[in-house]
Amino acid sequence: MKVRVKAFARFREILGSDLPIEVPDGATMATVLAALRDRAGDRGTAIFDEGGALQAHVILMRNGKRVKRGDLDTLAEGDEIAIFPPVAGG
Amino acid sequence: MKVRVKAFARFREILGSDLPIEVPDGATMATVLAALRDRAGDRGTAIFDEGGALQAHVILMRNGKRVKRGDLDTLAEGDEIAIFPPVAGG
Amino acid sequence: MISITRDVIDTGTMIEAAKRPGMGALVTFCGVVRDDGVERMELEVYEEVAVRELETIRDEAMRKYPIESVDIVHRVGSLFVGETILLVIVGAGHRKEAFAASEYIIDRLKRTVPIWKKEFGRDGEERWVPGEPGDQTSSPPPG
Amino acid sequence: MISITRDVIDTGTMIEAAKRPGMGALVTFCGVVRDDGVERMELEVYEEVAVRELETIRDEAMRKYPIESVDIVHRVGSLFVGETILLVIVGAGHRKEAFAASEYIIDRLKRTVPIWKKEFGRDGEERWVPGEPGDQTSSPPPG
Repeated sequence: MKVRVKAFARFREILGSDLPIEVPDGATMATVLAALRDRAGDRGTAIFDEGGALQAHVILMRNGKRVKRGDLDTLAEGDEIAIFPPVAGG
Repeated sequence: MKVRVKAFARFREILGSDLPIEVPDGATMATVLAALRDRAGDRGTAIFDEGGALQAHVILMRNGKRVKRGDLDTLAEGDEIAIFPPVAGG
Repeated sequence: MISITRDVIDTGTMIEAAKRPGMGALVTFCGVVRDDGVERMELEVYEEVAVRELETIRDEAMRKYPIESVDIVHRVGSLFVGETILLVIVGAGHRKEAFAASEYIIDRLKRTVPIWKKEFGRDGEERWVPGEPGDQTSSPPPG
Repeated sequence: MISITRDVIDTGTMIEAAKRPGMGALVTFCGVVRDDGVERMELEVYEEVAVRELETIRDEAMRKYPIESVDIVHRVGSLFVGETILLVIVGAGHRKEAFAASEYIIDRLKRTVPIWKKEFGRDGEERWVPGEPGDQTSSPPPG
């Protein structure tokens, strides 16, 4: 199935702004993060630490709602995942 | 000699807005207040109490500067005396 | 700019004119004629003293807070519900100071600037708005 | 009105439109591009989430303070020094509540609305403005 990943600010510069990702049925956030880690490669240090875990300040959303990084819920076809650094509006 | 008295708000309605008052040389604020008391007559209760003293909240200025009600300085030709109730701008 | 005016206050133009390159925050206060059963208001001013007092308040605010500009326009004459009576604009590098200085200026102004308001109610009643208690005019000591 | 816009913000028009008969005070905050050696800025937004979050902030402010209206317009896209990034207008019967609610709204907005800024310096440097520390987005619990 397909999910869409939106990345913003510095993370958009690394990952692209809006990417469709193909994941197997039953995939969780971890599946998506693994795909993003591969995609980012050497440029991914702003997002992932050396062990491949998310950096402390990275924020994740699923369909516009904040989710914990260890969230084990299975994703659904068409889900919108967002990944971004701390906000700086105003 | 002549001094000018400016009255504002409710006091203007009682006394008039800008009145020349003739006072003898060596006159003080007390001389002017006595003249105003006469002028106000029965309508003067917003300004003067029954004994003829200024009500607690009345403000006096001489040439744009706040003066105490018991000020004993002698006035000068052309002085501008202002008398008004508590301000309410903004 | 410090001014007493009889004309409608153009808030948008004043805000744009207040901007300077070092500012990150502008806080604007508009005091307007509120409908408390009131149809219109008449404001009266001791103009020379009011202008001087507004300048004193601006100078004090600029000494007291790290801000870049203060503009104050106070309208007098006849005003209807919804019209702007008072406009205060404070420009600063950062917002905290701009907010603090705005509140300081308005609190001070209400106690010391010789301006008075008479309300004309829809019921035909006329009423002088009582002044806020306090020092009343910054000049010399209280009487 | 709550909105995210790519156009110049017309502050004066917005303030006049915010007025209601029961208001005696309108407090307006303009956040502008400050010249810290910066020539321009690019602002980026997660729009659907930002609009929903601004609406949440407005609703919270209206519950928390006795105020009559909240308008928030946040600009995104490319902005030069002196241009308004953020406009917040709070209308209330009295000034204290309007000031308190304005500060609450801005503090909250800076922590939780998904908008980011990149500065372009006159020296050719590009720099993402770091976010303010804090909860980050009001939705569910931190990760």
